[in-house]
Amino acid sequence: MTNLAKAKSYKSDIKPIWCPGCGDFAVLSALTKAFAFLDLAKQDLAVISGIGCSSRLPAYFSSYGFHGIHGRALPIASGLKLARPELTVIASGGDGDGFSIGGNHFIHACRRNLDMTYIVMDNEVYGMTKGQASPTTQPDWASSKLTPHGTGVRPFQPAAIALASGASFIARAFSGDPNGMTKLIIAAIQHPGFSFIQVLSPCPTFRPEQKLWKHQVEAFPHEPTDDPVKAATRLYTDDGMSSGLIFQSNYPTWNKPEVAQTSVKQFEEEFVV
Amino acid sequence: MTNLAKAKSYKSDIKPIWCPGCGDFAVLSALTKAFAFLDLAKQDLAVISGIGCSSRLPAYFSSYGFHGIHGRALPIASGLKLARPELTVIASGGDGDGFSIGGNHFIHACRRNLDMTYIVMDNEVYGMTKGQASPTTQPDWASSKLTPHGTGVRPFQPAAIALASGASFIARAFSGDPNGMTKLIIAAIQHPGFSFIQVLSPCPTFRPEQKLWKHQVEAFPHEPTDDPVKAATRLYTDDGMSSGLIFQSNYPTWNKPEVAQTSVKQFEEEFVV
Amino acid sequence: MSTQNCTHSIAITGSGGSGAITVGNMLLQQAAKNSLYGFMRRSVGPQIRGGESAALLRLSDQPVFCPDDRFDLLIAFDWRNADRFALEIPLDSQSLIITDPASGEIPEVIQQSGAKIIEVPLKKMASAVSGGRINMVAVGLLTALLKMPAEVATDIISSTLVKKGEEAIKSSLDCFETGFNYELPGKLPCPQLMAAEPGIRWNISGNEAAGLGALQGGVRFVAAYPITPATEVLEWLSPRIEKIGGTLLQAEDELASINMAIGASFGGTVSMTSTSGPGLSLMSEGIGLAVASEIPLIVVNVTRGGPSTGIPTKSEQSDLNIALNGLHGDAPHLVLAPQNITDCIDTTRWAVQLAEALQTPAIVLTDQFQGQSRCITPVPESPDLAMARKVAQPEKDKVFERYAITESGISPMAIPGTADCSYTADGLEHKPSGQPSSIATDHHDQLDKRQRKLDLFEFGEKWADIHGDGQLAIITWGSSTAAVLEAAQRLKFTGQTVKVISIRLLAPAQVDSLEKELIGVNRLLVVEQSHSRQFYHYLRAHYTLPDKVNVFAEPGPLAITPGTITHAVQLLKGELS
Amino acid sequence: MSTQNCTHSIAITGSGGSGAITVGNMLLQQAAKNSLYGFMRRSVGPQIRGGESAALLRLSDQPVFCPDDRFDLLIAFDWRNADRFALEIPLDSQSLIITDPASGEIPEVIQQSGAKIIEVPLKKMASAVSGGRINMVAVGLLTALLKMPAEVATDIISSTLVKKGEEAIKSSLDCFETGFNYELPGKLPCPQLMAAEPGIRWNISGNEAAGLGALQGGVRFVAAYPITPATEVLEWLSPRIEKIGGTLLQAEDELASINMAIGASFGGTVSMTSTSGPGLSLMSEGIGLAVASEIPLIVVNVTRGGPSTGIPTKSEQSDLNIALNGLHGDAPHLVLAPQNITDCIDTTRWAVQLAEALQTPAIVLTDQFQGQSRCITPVPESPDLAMARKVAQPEKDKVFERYAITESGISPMAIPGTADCSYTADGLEHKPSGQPSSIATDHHDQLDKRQRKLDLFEFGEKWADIHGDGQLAIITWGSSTAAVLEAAQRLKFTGQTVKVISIRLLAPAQVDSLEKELIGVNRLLVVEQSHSRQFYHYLRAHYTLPDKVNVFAEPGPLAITPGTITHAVQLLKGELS
Ligand SMILES: Cc1ncc(C[n+]2csc(CCOP(=O)(O)OP(=O)(O)O)c2C)c(N)n1
Ligand SMILES: Cc1ncc(C[n+]2csc(CCOP(=O)(O)OP(=O)(O)O)c2C)c(N)n1
Ligand code: SF4
Ligand code: SF4
Ligand SMILES: [Mg+2]
Ligand SMILES: [Mg+2]
Repeated sequence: MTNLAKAKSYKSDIKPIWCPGCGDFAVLSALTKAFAFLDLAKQDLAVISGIGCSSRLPAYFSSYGFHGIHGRALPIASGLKLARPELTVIASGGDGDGFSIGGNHFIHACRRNLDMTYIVMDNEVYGMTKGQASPTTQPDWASSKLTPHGTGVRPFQPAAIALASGASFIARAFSGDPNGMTKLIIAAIQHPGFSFIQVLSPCPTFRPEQKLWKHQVEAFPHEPTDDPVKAATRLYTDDGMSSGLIFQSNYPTWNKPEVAQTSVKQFEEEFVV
Repeated sequence: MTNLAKAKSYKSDIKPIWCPGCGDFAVLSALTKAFAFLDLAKQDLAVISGIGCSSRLPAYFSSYGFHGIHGRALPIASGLKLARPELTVIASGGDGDGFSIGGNHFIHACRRNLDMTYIVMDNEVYGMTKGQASPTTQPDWASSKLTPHGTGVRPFQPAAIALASGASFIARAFSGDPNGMTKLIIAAIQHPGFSFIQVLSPCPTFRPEQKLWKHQVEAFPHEPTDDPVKAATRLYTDDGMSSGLIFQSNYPTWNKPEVAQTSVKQFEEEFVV
Repeated sequence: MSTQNCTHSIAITGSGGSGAITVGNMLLQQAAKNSLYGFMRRSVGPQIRGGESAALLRLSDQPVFCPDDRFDLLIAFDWRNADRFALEIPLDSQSLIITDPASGEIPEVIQQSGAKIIEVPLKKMASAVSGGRINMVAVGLLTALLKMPAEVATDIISSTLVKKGEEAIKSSLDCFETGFNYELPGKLPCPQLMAAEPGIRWNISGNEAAGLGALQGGVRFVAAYPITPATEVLEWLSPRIEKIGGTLLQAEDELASINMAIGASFGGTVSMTSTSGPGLSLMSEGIGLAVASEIPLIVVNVTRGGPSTGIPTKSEQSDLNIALNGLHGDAPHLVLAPQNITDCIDTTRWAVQLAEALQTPAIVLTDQFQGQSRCITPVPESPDLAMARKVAQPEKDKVFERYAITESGISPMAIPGTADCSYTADGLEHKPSGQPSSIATDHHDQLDKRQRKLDLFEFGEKWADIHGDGQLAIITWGSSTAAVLEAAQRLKFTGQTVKVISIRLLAPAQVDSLEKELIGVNRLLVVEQSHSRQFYHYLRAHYTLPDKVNVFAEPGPLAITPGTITHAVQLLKGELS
Repeated sequence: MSTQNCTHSIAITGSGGSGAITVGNMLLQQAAKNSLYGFMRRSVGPQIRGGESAALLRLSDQPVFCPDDRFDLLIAFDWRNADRFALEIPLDSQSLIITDPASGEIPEVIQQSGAKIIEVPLKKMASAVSGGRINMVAVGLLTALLKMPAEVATDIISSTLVKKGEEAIKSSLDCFETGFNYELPGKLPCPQLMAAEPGIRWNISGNEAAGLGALQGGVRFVAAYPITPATEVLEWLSPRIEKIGGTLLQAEDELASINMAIGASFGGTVSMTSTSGPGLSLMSEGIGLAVASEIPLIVVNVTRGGPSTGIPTKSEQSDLNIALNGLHGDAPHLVLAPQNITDCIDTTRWAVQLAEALQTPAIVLTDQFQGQSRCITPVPESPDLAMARKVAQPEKDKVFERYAITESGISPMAIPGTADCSYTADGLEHKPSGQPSSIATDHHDQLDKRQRKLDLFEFGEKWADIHGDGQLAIITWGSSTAAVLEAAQRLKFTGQTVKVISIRLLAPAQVDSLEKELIGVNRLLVVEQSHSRQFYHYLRAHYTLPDKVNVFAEPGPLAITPGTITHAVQLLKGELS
């Protein structure tokens, strides 16, 4: 089996509902390539998401998946990983799902550092509900009726928040650079701990101007660092349009404590007066 | 009226339920002093909170107040401020309320930059529910039955998160230094935009070791900055035990757009075919 | 409505970009201009863009608020994913299908209907015009088929396309003409619609109507989070509320939006939020806080198919349970339901007034079927005046007690800025002053008071709409009402009388009023759009019903139509005789 | 239980740090060791620490699960905030009050009772012992008063204080002796308790019991967020579950905890969470997802006073509405309620088994009254075996369909790691494969299936507990059951028979089973602890009840006592005759 054929074997036969040109197609395909490269067994792989265009992702794989509720991809994925540490767990979704309604789980998942990968397809818009501003939308974007003068609010900085929250692997990918993205996904899955990848994934339908991203995104001019101060400095001076691995560190991951095992019967004895 | 008598006039006659020695007493009194200094009219002042020991605060003032639900102090305060911009709005609560269940509102309130003040009484524990770990608890604190081996998770960094979220005023106060705290509160209320003060406020009941804080807390060795890179650098190298104003910047606050006014009748006309 | 409706039901389908919806909208406008009425639903596939969509239109000489049981005409621009529509467009041997042979074979599910097929070379006709589009050809065809004047149609085309420029208008008009002049080998299986009384008509959707009712009621603060099918309520409100001094804010989530509305209302500003099932679930805790702290606000819930994420684009009446009983603790509040698109104005306005008067949250239960459909209606009656919030002022020698025990159950509510009335609102149980208390007597006093204010309030006649009379009554609520009323009208036409009771005020239950209406009724048919018979169980829980009760409960996503109800009634009558 | 209970009710009160609760706990243990039974509630003031607290104890020669109507004895270490307790400790002229004249005057509310006052110089007696504490003097006094052997008491003191060191034990024993030998000028107004059948006794709280039942049922994953009065469920589980291979995680909030439980259960691990009203509200959306995606899990809800934050430390049965009807859409699920402290074990275990068998969430409705009280009981019967989840394996030549339409309504559920059975779980409506669908037939098929699996399941005898017989029946649920059963026993003693039906399985409603039990019943008394008669409305909604139904519905925070129920029955009987 060539690698490409193998990658394809991770796809289900459900046709994506995505619009032509949607950046999410590239994410789907990069993930299958990464799975193929890592030679993951389908049945030991689970892709979890919330709700949104991007969150439709799981059904397009032939692995296990969970298309959950809006904003809760990370708790569902965390529960699964805690219960079944041997599985490869990928959480996924959109910028609205992950940073707006799901923002709290994002910061706490970064802290908790379970060994899983979180991929946010960031199109700076709510695609599924037909084009409202998301936390990453520029303040002057006025094309949504809900924010006719723009949001007036400075955008959410996913990588900087992840860093401040204590994430141990922070990267930015671009769906216009599928090979780069595949490499980052491989590294993320291999990283022991919580790996966060913000994927710049254009929404040609509600943000046609994002077609220009292919001229704007450039590789991060730095090597990845494990120094949060350095990473912060870079992130606070970055325009949010550079891709690559930003930060990687060997923070301890959350682990089940090692304790001597007993039985429920033993606990019953404790009630005897 | 002496300043102290005036400060006292902001207190209600309800006796706090707090334990003797609780750090929150000092916060209550520093707030009244700040109100007196700023000569705020009681009726134009509203103190909003969530649920927790610290969140009992509002009823202890003679101003308006709202003791809401767990984690939602900021949305309630934001709604009030949006509807009644002329009021002075103080949101308040604990580290559990603000950083655990309320974490999402915290990061979005920082971004939104409404002109209000948020005071978190951080005792690194859930006091009200009798002593569980909070996001700011050290990973090796093992005195809660819910985390008998400690949380194993690196603590939430309130100031760093606030900075990454785009807060425009970030300070850390200590309830063992009531004068310093009063000054910071005055500056926070005066600051046009969202002002965040993390108050190190010991819980002698569930964290008796915090009695040592008075020997540990020191003034920040730097002048406040308006440069996020500088602030980040300092925060990532700080031990979380220094007090003072860390960051202040003149980010734009969320404002009602100026638009020509009309009447509901006009909107009805739009439906005419 | 005393005579049988004369209506035409027309479905226009096509895959994304084919402009089927535009055709529907233009016909709807023509109806209005030609002194007719109309109703239009949209049905879309799961694709965000480029998927199939259908305009499901019904034109009539009387106001209509629901689809018919069948379609007279289907005009299909292509047959892609037609199976996804088939159930929504019932055709029979009387129906016509207009299709272009160039779009391939007609799918089996459609052919089965036995409808008469008329082949029209739509593509060819359109491509004969430079920049021509088949949907404009269709407008022409349909205008002619419906015997509506060409001038009205061309005016509408020109004004609709004004932003697209001269050239687009020109080619559209040319297409229109081609269609209009095409000799169709067939005609509609029903008489021509005769213009009804002339006069100004509105073209409005239920979501817009709910927005308008809210503003009429006095709403000046909205915080909300987008969700299908409620987003249009917000989209309508957002650019408008700021023009009357109000604010709409897109919040980070529903927890934020409900609590922001609470904060704003605490501040004295009439407040609302709007959402659908999943969002309503997230708001439960906040709504409970509003009950306990006695903060007025309204939640417009545009119900979609459930449970969970369910079917976001389709309708159902299955959020009744959560609206009535979804709060923890004993938490009396208001639940209201508009009965059709225009009633979304009145019921929402009334909900605001009640919430304000009673200092408690009101949930307005509308749904996708009402919310996202449009209708042509006469100009609605002028609204009542907005009921102003009773705001407390300090009284001499009296300490202000926010939660004072009063006879009416309504306590004085002061708003920030009022001197000598300051208080702390609380969701913890409290004394009359607001101070937290866990003492039994305080708890009982406040529970009694919060219940009493709802029990004693005079809600007047609007609690339900009652139509007709008879020993057989149909009881229903919300958007099912339109089909029930039309069924009753049809039955009347065949000499059978039924009484229709449609409840607008679902909570608090108006026990005496309903039981009075049930005097003389010996058979009851309950009609609702849910699987688990939520309305029926609600009725049983609160009212004494006649001995014989039948239930017509169908979940979404298909609309309830008049014929299914007349059929259910016939069955009952058969059983009776 | 065939004879009238012989019980002693004793209240021990004092402000923070006085050790009143310790006294209660020690007496409870003595009861167990002396072959008696007992029940103890705690009541605490709003202060976090240093506030007043009371141990409300009842000792008996039979298992007891509720307080009596009155107290035989109040021993008060001081009178601070006594008014906050007054309503919880009903005294009468038969009662004794033991107090130290040094703690000041007895408050008016207490004196009013007419109870006999015995002054004992508690402080003086304690201070005569180096390091002496009055609560240990009280243990001595009470042990003597109750005629319980000193050796048992001193053993308990020694073992309880073992961590405090030799000196503490010594001074406590000295205090005990002083108290034990004190000549009290009065005795208890009831006969001495005679030891019941000897045997091993358990000392357990309802929250511990629920934790134990969960583990017995197979729970191996818990995610939760602390909340009064549910936290002890988690505190009991946390250090234990890890010792049997499981995990408990304190989540960032309730939204996270319910969804983590869903994720873990999807992974094949039996999962639960525990919360109280405000948390349950926040979990609604997640529970709905579990319904739609057919994920088993249990939610142990320890109800407290509502609405909103309400009265966190006190009990109520007012989360019934939200548990039954708090989900949006048509969302059939399980609701169960334990009937007393030990039944928390069995009902929780059964809930786990049912949830697993039926692939749906089960809400276990317990409350503060059960959860935070302790009782002395015989060793509960050995549990059924944990029902194992039916996990699907690939079948030859068959494509795995997670949501296949089956006759039983139960679809095959595979868990990750199983080859050739992979699927995507979905809260969107779906086809049997799991693929999202908005087509009517798919929606109806899945709605039918999710309902059918509950309708067809054989729940067996445990759906309710039925006691006695008679034309008058009392129907109740959950923690109200104990008082009702004791009332029935008292009535029987006076020759009056009533039938008691206590429903354990609240949803799905067991219509046939209940209606069968109601044959021959012509008068029904509904007993529940809520203000808005939630249980009564639920019964009306789902069951055909006798014509004459009376309702005894009282909100918290005061416990429902047997006497209030016998009184209600007397009133009914009076009316009847
Ligand atoms: C609780 C809840 N609130 C709101 C929604 C409606 N909703 C569905 S997807 C979505 C936003 C999607 O945006 P994003 O996560 O950025 O994904 P995208 O569609 O852009 O890929 C919203 C608001 C919902 N399904 N559930
Ligand atoms: C929705 C909800 N979940 C949980 C609780 C229980 N609860 C009350 S206060 C609290 C934590 C308080 O901790 P913190 O905010 O740090 O305040 P502190 O008591 O330490 O001042 C919790 C978990 C609640 N009231 N509501
Ligand atoms: S709307 Fe945007 S995000 Fe959604 S599928 Fe289309 S292009 Fe992709
Ligand atoms: S428990 Fe801790 S935080 Fe709460 S009042 Fe006591 S000292 Fe303060
Ligand atoms: Mg997006
Ligand atoms: Mg705290």
